Parts: sequence; structure tokens; C-alpha cells
Amino acid sequence: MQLEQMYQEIILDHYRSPHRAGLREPFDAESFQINPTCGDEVTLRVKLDDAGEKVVDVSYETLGCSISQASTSVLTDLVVGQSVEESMRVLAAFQEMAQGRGTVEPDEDVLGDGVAFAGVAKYPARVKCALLGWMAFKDAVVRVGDVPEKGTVR
Amino acid sequence: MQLEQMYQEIILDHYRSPHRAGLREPFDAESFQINPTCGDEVTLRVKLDDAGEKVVDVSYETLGCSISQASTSVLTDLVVGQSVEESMRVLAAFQEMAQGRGTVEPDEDVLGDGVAFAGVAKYPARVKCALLGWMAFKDAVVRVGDVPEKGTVR
Amino acid sequence: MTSLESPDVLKLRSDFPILSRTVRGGRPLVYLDSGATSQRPRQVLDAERSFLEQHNSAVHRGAHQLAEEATDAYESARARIAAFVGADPGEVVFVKNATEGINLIAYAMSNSSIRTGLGPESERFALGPGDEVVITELEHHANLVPWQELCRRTGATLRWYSVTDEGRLDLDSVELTERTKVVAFAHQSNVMGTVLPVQELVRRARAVGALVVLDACQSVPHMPVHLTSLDVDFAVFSGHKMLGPSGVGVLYGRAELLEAMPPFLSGGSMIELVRLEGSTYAPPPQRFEAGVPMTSQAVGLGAAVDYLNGIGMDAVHAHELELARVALDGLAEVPGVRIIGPTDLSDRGGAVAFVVDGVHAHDVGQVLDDRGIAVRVGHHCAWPLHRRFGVAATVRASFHVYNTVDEVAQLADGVRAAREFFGVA
Amino acid sequence: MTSLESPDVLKLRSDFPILSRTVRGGRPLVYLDSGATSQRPRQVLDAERSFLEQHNSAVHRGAHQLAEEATDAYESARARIAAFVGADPGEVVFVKNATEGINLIAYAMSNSSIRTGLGPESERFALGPGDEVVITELEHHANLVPWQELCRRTGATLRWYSVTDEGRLDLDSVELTERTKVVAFAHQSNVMGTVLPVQELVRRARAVGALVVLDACQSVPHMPVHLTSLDVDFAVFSGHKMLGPSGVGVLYGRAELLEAMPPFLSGGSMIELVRLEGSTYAPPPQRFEAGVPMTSQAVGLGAAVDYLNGIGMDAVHAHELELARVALDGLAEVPGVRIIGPTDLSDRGGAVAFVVDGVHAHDVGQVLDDRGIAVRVGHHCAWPLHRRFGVAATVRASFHVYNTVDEVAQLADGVRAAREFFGVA
Ligand SMILES: Cc1ncc(COP(=O)(O)O)c(C=O)c1O
Ligand SMILES: Cc1ncc(COP(=O)(O)O)c(C=O)c1O
Repeated sequence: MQLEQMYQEIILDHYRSPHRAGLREPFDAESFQINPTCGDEVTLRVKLDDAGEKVVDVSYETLGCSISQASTSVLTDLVVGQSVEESMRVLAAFQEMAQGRGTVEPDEDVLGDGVAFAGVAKYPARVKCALLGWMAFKDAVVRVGDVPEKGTVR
Repeated sequence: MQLEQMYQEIILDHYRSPHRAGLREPFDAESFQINPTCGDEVTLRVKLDDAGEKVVDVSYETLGCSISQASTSVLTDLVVGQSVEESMRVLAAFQEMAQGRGTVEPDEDVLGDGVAFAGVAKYPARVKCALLGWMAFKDAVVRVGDVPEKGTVR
Repeated sequence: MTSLESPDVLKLRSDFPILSRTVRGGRPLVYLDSGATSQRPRQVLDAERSFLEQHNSAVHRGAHQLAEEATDAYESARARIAAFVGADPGEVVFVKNATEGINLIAYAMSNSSIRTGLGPESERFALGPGDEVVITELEHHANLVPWQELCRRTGATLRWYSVTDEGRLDLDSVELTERTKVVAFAHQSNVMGTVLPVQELVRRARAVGALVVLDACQSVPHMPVHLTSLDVDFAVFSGHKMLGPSGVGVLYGRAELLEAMPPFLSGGSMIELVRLEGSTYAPPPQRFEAGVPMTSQAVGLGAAVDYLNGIGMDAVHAHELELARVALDGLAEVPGVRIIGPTDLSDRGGAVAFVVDGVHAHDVGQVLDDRGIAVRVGHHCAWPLHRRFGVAATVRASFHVYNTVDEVAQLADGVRAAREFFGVA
Repeated sequence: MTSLESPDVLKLRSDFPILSRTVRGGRPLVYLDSGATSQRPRQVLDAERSFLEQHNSAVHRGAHQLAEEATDAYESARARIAAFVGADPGEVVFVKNATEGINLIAYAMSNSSIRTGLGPESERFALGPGDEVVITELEHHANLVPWQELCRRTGATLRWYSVTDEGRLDLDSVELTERTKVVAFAHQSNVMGTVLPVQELVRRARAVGALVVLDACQSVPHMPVHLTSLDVDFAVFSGHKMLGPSGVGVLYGRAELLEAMPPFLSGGSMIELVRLEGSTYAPPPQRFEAGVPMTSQAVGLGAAVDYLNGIGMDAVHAHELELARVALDGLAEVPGVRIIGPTDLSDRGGAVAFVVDGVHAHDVGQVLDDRGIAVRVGHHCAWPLHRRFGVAATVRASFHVYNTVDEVAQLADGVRAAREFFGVA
């Protein structure tokens, strides 16, 4: 049974009791992302501080598998309270690990519970699941700067 | 050397001294045919008697290989002076032989010098060459009935 | 019409080299994803290889011996494939896949709608604002997006038959009109296995003078299909779903229609006469086969058809229905499983799609994969159908003649394991 | 850049099973028709077969192990093929042949010209009356008819560079203008072997803002080609001409252009989101790869590229030039032979076309075939070029790395025999 390699206990925990789930007000930008192969969806909102430098809240709704739900939950743990800059560093590290085909040694100091997704990297078809929420977060942060009205859905 | 199988002496004779070559007046209909694979062309004119029942003359210009030239020359021998009906029977017999992959035993009584093309039937790429003039003849005869102005080129 | 006995299937299986491999650390492969693509028997691989080692050459272009032999092999494949589906060789156009086939029709109609430089015979393929294309809610994207695009280009309107809760077509959901120019539908749903009422749909389309396009991707590989008897105007299917090579498919068109239809792809071999100022087109099927074709693939597909004929399509169909029964019965006993599609076997083929309460299809698929069972998870390129049933993704098991009852029986066990693993059991 | 020594070629030849066969009653096959299609080495056949026996599955669609492996094999092939021509993997779109590649561009432009429902980024691909597409008189029909058809659909005008008596491009024959939207030309003539001045043509096209489309069908298989350095916008080539499978080819497009271009074929795998009311498109290259692709064929083409890399494209090119020299020298000594195309070796590849006074090309070809020598006769899908030289048909000998000097030397002897046979010697 190699299943446990992918579905680490941490992942199943986040899946069963996701952190910061649901869509909340206020927010600065919202992103809707979809995985075209399986139809999974995430709608994710970002609230930054007034200076636009710190992530104050991330709220979301997902329609997806355990991996995409858990990874979005872990994402919120890792970025809420961090500077935008730091959150992008975490994102880059998570993405590198997820796309690394199991060859990238994840740094627990940076990725926290995110290291649990190292096993997913060995299943290329699931990498998009693990990244779905993260891509929504990245997109939403970009939109905070870009978009005049708040909460536009692409 | 299997070449002689295809290029029977009769064929080479017709090729070197084609019968009834050149385009002549008067004519009832003209047909221009082309072999799209090699670009060979024939322009062929037909003159019937006043009743439209007998082939009085066939004249032609070809731009093509020995096979297509010789076969057009043989055609004129076989159909000029015949009834239109008879000429169509000859045409059908020639076509059957040419497309028969060497399995059709040609009838010399019907096909005369045309039997020399039995060897060509074994070379599928050359069948179209052997038939080029015949298709022009068939088309021209059809046009005699059809077309109001004479000598229209399709 | 007898089903295949197990010994027959076991014998057959040895023709398919890939079926004896193992996956995920030594588990025997249980391949239940033939609806996506089928596996190929030795006979098909050998036919293609021996063509390539003996006769490979450009077809319809050369006068040397190899060119003759290659052309013969290619055209003989066309003739055998045509006979397999009850068509004339001149009605069979080789395309790269069914998707290209449907695009071919849609673009030929698009080109007809522009009108410039075409003869009056192409008028029957022209579309404009107010005209309608009718499809169904269960279509594969391949028989949906090309029609959306055609409508976008021409201003025509796309409409669709809806699907009932049982996964059947709701024939009352659309009224065809004089403005309906095309009715396009799948012979068999790639998700639910539903076989559509072709005869009734053809009757309705004929009554308003619409062209009928049959997506036969999931029927031709799995049951006897006689296109001339079905009286459709066009049909498409793909080689890779019928034990044949990828990269080759078929567009069938009634002779009279292909004769009148303007070309789609242009280039070498589809022309009659080319001048820089303008060109004329060759007769069908060449008119629709521009460029050097998928030669060895057509030969391989010919061999696949021979192989299927050797088994008999009646037997193939009966065997797959038997497998569907095993799958449906097995899944019926697993709590929380909902079948998407018909649960009875009438007018049905082998595909079985389902969802599991509380476990996402992707996660079910992963547990099955871990046990060596390859199924497909997702929307299977039929997203609107999934929306209709309020789900983002389903698990789909699909079969071919090489699958055994034993293999299919493992499906329900695997789903049980998935429920346990995710704590919903 | 050294040529291949005979022993190397003889060693190579044993990789190609078909080259050891005989034709026409026991004569060794002398295959001089690689310009039409090349032969395949064992390595390519084996790569495809082992993919099919081990990993075959639908790519980019499944989550099971076979699907992962198949996707990896397919994408690895894309990456190696991209590297082979100096491109990024995302710039390589798999098509069925070069012909489809050119049609893809022409139809994407056609679709852009209709405008409905497309974003502003597609505007740069739109054409209308007054706009011009410029090609050359030496184009293969594949790089000619699609542009004629595009012009017919959009009202744009087709113009062309003419060809000099030496078979070179007359660069003064066309003045590009601000209305020139596309300049499309062959890298190397498939008839005469002429290599076109890409750099100069690109400079002129860039000066007026036109898109440059390179037909690399006869260059990529025969010489080192680095598309990014050539700075063209689009390029196409076919697998079957470069020791790879039929049924697969490549469209290269600069990343930025593919990103902006609307799709051509639509269906599964090229979409982002599908609703019956409308759909959105996936990013390139997937946007242009609708349906189940030519999976094993892409894998085979990857192996062909590995094989060619193993020899080195410099060596391939040098060897073919050596063969062209032998052919040209040999034919120069046969009375009544006229070479169509350059007789010097500068800016030239291996194809050698000629006519024989008093003997039609078909008849020359037949005599050669009778001696086991396979050449191509006819207009080689370049009819306007033949008209330009006042001939209906030529004989063309064309080579690949597996041809020997000995083989090519037989050509002139065969032509002599043809003259004798037809009594013109
Ligand atoms: C220069 C050139 N362009 C285009 C083509 C068309 O290639 P394909 O038939 O593989 O699409 C060919 C070969 O036939 C060619 O030689
Ligand atoms: C019903 C149906 N239609 C169309 C297609 C498209 O076939 P292809 O991808 O081979 O073009 C498929 C398979 O994917 C299918 O199942």
C-alpha cells in the first residue's frame, strides 16, 4: 500500500477539518480557479492590511478532492499573518516541491504542514490538485493591485 | 527485365508514330483531362455524324508519357468509324482490363491493339495514364449531347 | 449472439502484451479505462510493423513498387474498415481522430457559409443567423465545442436535448424546426453507456431536412454498427478506441454528400489542378485527405478490424454487457454509491459511471490505482452532463473484450476500500 | 562538419529493415524517394512498440499509473523535439502532418478575421480585403492551397515571389507593403533542393510587420535548424520525412503568438471550461491539440530525433550534399538531361530534379523502377513551379542519411538505359 505516502495523516486531518473554510467579508480580491481535467473548482478571497503588505485573511470555498481541499487549508495556515512578500516565497517553495516529481527536498521551516504534500509530487496527475488553491491565492493577490472594483471574478 | 511486359512493341510503335494526332476542325465537343498525380494533360475532340450516332473523327493533343500517348492513339483506331454505342462498349472493355490488376483476360476481337495494355494493368500507378485519353473521349461524347456551344472546355 | 466464455477471454488476453504488466509495486494491471483508449493486440502491432519494414512509402504519389504496395495496403485497409461499418470505401475518409472528423464537417459547413468561390452544390451545408444546430446534453466535448464554434462563426444557434434523471435522452425537450440544419449526437454516451435512439432521432431530423451527424466513437468499437442501415449522413470514430492505433480515425459521409461538400484541410493530394491563381479539388475521399496521410496507422486499423471481425462484434457487445452487469450489481451493494446513468441493461453499453458519497472521484480513483485498477476520474470531456447531475467529477469504469468478470468484480471491493480509507464506511 | 564515411553509412543501413528488401524480381531496393517519405530505423519502431506494450494510455486525462507514464513519454518527446529545433516545449504543437500545421495557422487567421466572440489579442491574426499573403512560386501545395483558401475566405490577395532560371528566388519580384500580413515560404524546395534566404526574407517581412511562416518540411530532416535563431514566427515539419512515424508533425509558434492565437480544431483537452452556452480555451500548446493525440507517434518522433542527434545533423547534411554532388555530376554526363534547379552546391540540399529530352518523366521512372531504383515522378505537389519551367513532370531523386554513393551513382546509368529503351540515345 503506497497510498499512505500520498495521503499523509496531516493531509487527511486538514481534509476532514479544513482551516478557515468558507467565504468571508471583507476581502480585497477574489479568484476563481478551475482544474480543466477534473472540473474541480476553488473560489478564494484575500484580505490584505491597509498598506497592502500583509495577508490578513484568506477565505475559500472548494469543490474538489481531498488533496486540493487540504492544500488550500494548509495554505491559509502558512500565509495568513505573513507579509505578502513572504507568502510569495512560501508559494514558490510549495510549487517547486509539488512540481519536483519527488526530487525536491522540502524545507519544513518554510512549508510547515505543507511538507506533507511531498508525496503528492510523485503523482503528476495530482499536482494540479495540490496547486489549485495556491494558484487562486497568487491570482487574487495580483488582483488586489490590478482591479479597481473589489471581488471581481475572472 | 520486366519492362517489355509493360512497354509492348505495339505501345512503343503508337508512341513513336501516333495515329490521328493533332487537334482538328470540325468537332462537336472537346474535353480537357488532367492526371492530378503527374500533371499529364490531354485535349481531345470528337466529331459525330449528323444523327449523332457514329464517331466520325477523334483528334487530340497530349502532354504525357508514352503510355497515355499510345493509348490515346489506339483509342482513335478503335472508335473512329464505330457507332457511339459500340465505342462505349470498347471503352468499358478497355477500362475493365486496365483496372483489372492483370486478372482480366482481354478480348482481342473487341480491343484490337488495345490488348497490348494488359501489362500496364499490373502497374496501378500507370493505369490512370492508360485511361487518360479514354476518359476524355467519354467526357467529350457526353458533352455532344449536353452543351449548347461547341468546344467548351471544362 | 453468445457472450465470450472466460477461457476465450483468457486466450484473447495473451494477444495484448500490456495486459500482463504490473503497476504500483507489483500489482497486476486491471485496465478499466478502454473508453478513453483501448489496448492493442500483437496482431495490430505486427501489421503496422511489417508494413513499415516491407512496404512503407508515400501513398497515391509514387510510381515505384513500394509506392504501389503502400497504396494497396492503405486502400485495402479503407475497404475493410468501410465494410466493417456497412459503408462504401469511397465514403470513408481517414482523419487523425474523431475530433478532427467532427471539425471537418463543422469547418466544411463554415466554409460553405462564407460562400465565396463555391458552387451551388455547397449551399446545403451553409448556415446563418436563425439556423439551428441541435446536440444533446450528454455529448463529449468533441461533439459539442466544434458546434459551438461553428455557431459562433456563422451566427447560428446551438440547442440541445436534455437528459433525464435515468441518463436517457428527453426527446420532448427539443422541437426540431425547419431551421434545424444539423442534428448531432453520440451513438453511445462515453460516460453513462446510454445508447441513444438513433432511429427516432434520424426520423425527426429527416422530417425537417436536417443533416444527421453520429458520433460513433463509443459504438463502433463495442457493438455491430451498420451506418448505411442507420441512415445517418455523417459519422465519426477513432482507431485508438477499437484496438487500433492512435493518430487515425474515420469520417464517414454518404457518397452524395461528400461529393457536394467543399474541402476542409487543403494541400497536396486533395487537389485536381493547382495554379497560383486558383485550384480545383479532387473527388472524395481524396478531397478530404490533404498531405501525406497516417499510412501505417490506417494499415493498423485495418488489422484491428480484422481482429474484431475474428471475434465477432455481437460477441464483443454481449461480453461487455455482461461486464457492465457485474459492475452494476457489485456497486449496488456498496453503500453510498450512486450510478450516473441507466442501471438496467437495455439500450446500454459497457461504461459505468458513479460517485461515492463523501469521497471525491479523484480520491476513489487513487485508491483503485493503488490496487492496480485503472479507471478514469473527472468529467470525461462531458462537463455539461456532469453539471446536469450536479457533480464535478465521476469515476468511470469502461471495458473492452479483453476484460474479465474477475477484473470487474474487483471494482466494488476497491470502492469499499476507498470508503474505509477516507473514513466514510 | 565531416561527412559520413561509407562504413558508417553501411552500419547505419542495417538499422533500416526495409533497405535490405528486394523489388521487381530480386533487385536490391535503391530508395531515392526520401523527399516524399523517409524510412524508419529499428530504434524508432522499437520505441513506439515498447511504448504500446508498456505504457499506452490516454495522455493528460487519467490519474492512474499508465496515464502518468504515457503523459510523461508524450511530453518528454515534445521536449526533445523542441530542443532539436531550438524551441521551447511550449512552442511545439503536435499535428498530424505539416499540412495540418499550415492549415492550423490559416484557419486560426480565418477565425480571427470573423472576429465574433474573440478578444482583442486575436486582432493581429485578422485579414481582410486589401491585405496580402505572400508566398513563392516554388511552394509545395501544402504551403500554397491553404493560403489560396484563406484569401478566398477573407478577401485578401495572394502574391508570390517568382523563381529564376537557376531555381533561386527572385527577391526583386515582389515588394512587400504595409498590407502584407503573412510571408510564407519553404526553407528548402522539395523539388530543386534550393535553400531559400531565410534571413533576408525575415528581415523584409519584419520591416513591414508581416508574420513569417517557414515550411521546414525539407530542412529539419536534413540539416541543423534552430528556429529561434532563424527568428521565424511559425514553422512546420512532418515526422515521416525525418525517420519518424507518419501521422505526426509539428507546428512551431513563438510562445507569445500561440498565447494570443485562437484555436483551430476544438473538442476535448483544448478547453478550460465547457458549458453548453459557451466554452473557454486552454493555454498553448494544449489549446491546439484537440482530442486524443497521436501518442505513440509522438514517442516515435522523439526516438527519431534521438537517432538523428546520435549521427549529428551536420554530418547528415554533409552526407546528403555529397550525394547530391554525385547525382549532379553523374547526370551532367548524360546527354539530353536538364537539371531543374541549382547545379552548384551552395545554399542547396539533397533533392535533384531533372527532365530527359524525349523521354517523359513517368517513363524514366518506370525504367529506374525496373532496376530497383525508387524515385518520384510527376509534379511533386509543386505544380506552379513545374509550369514555371514549362514542364508537366520531372524525375526527382532525394536522399537521406542511409543512402550510399554507390546507390546514387546508379541513377545516371538508369537514365542512360531509359534513353536507350525509348530510342533517344
Ligand atoms: C516542402 C514541403 N512542404 C510541405 C509538405 C507536406 O508535408 P505533409 O504531406 O507531411 O503534410 C512536403 C512534403 O510532402 C514538403 O516537401
Ligand atoms: C463519445 C466520444 N466522442 C468523441 C470522442 C473523441 O475522440 P478522439 O479524442 O479520439 O477524437 C470520444 C473519446 O474521447 C468519445 O468517447
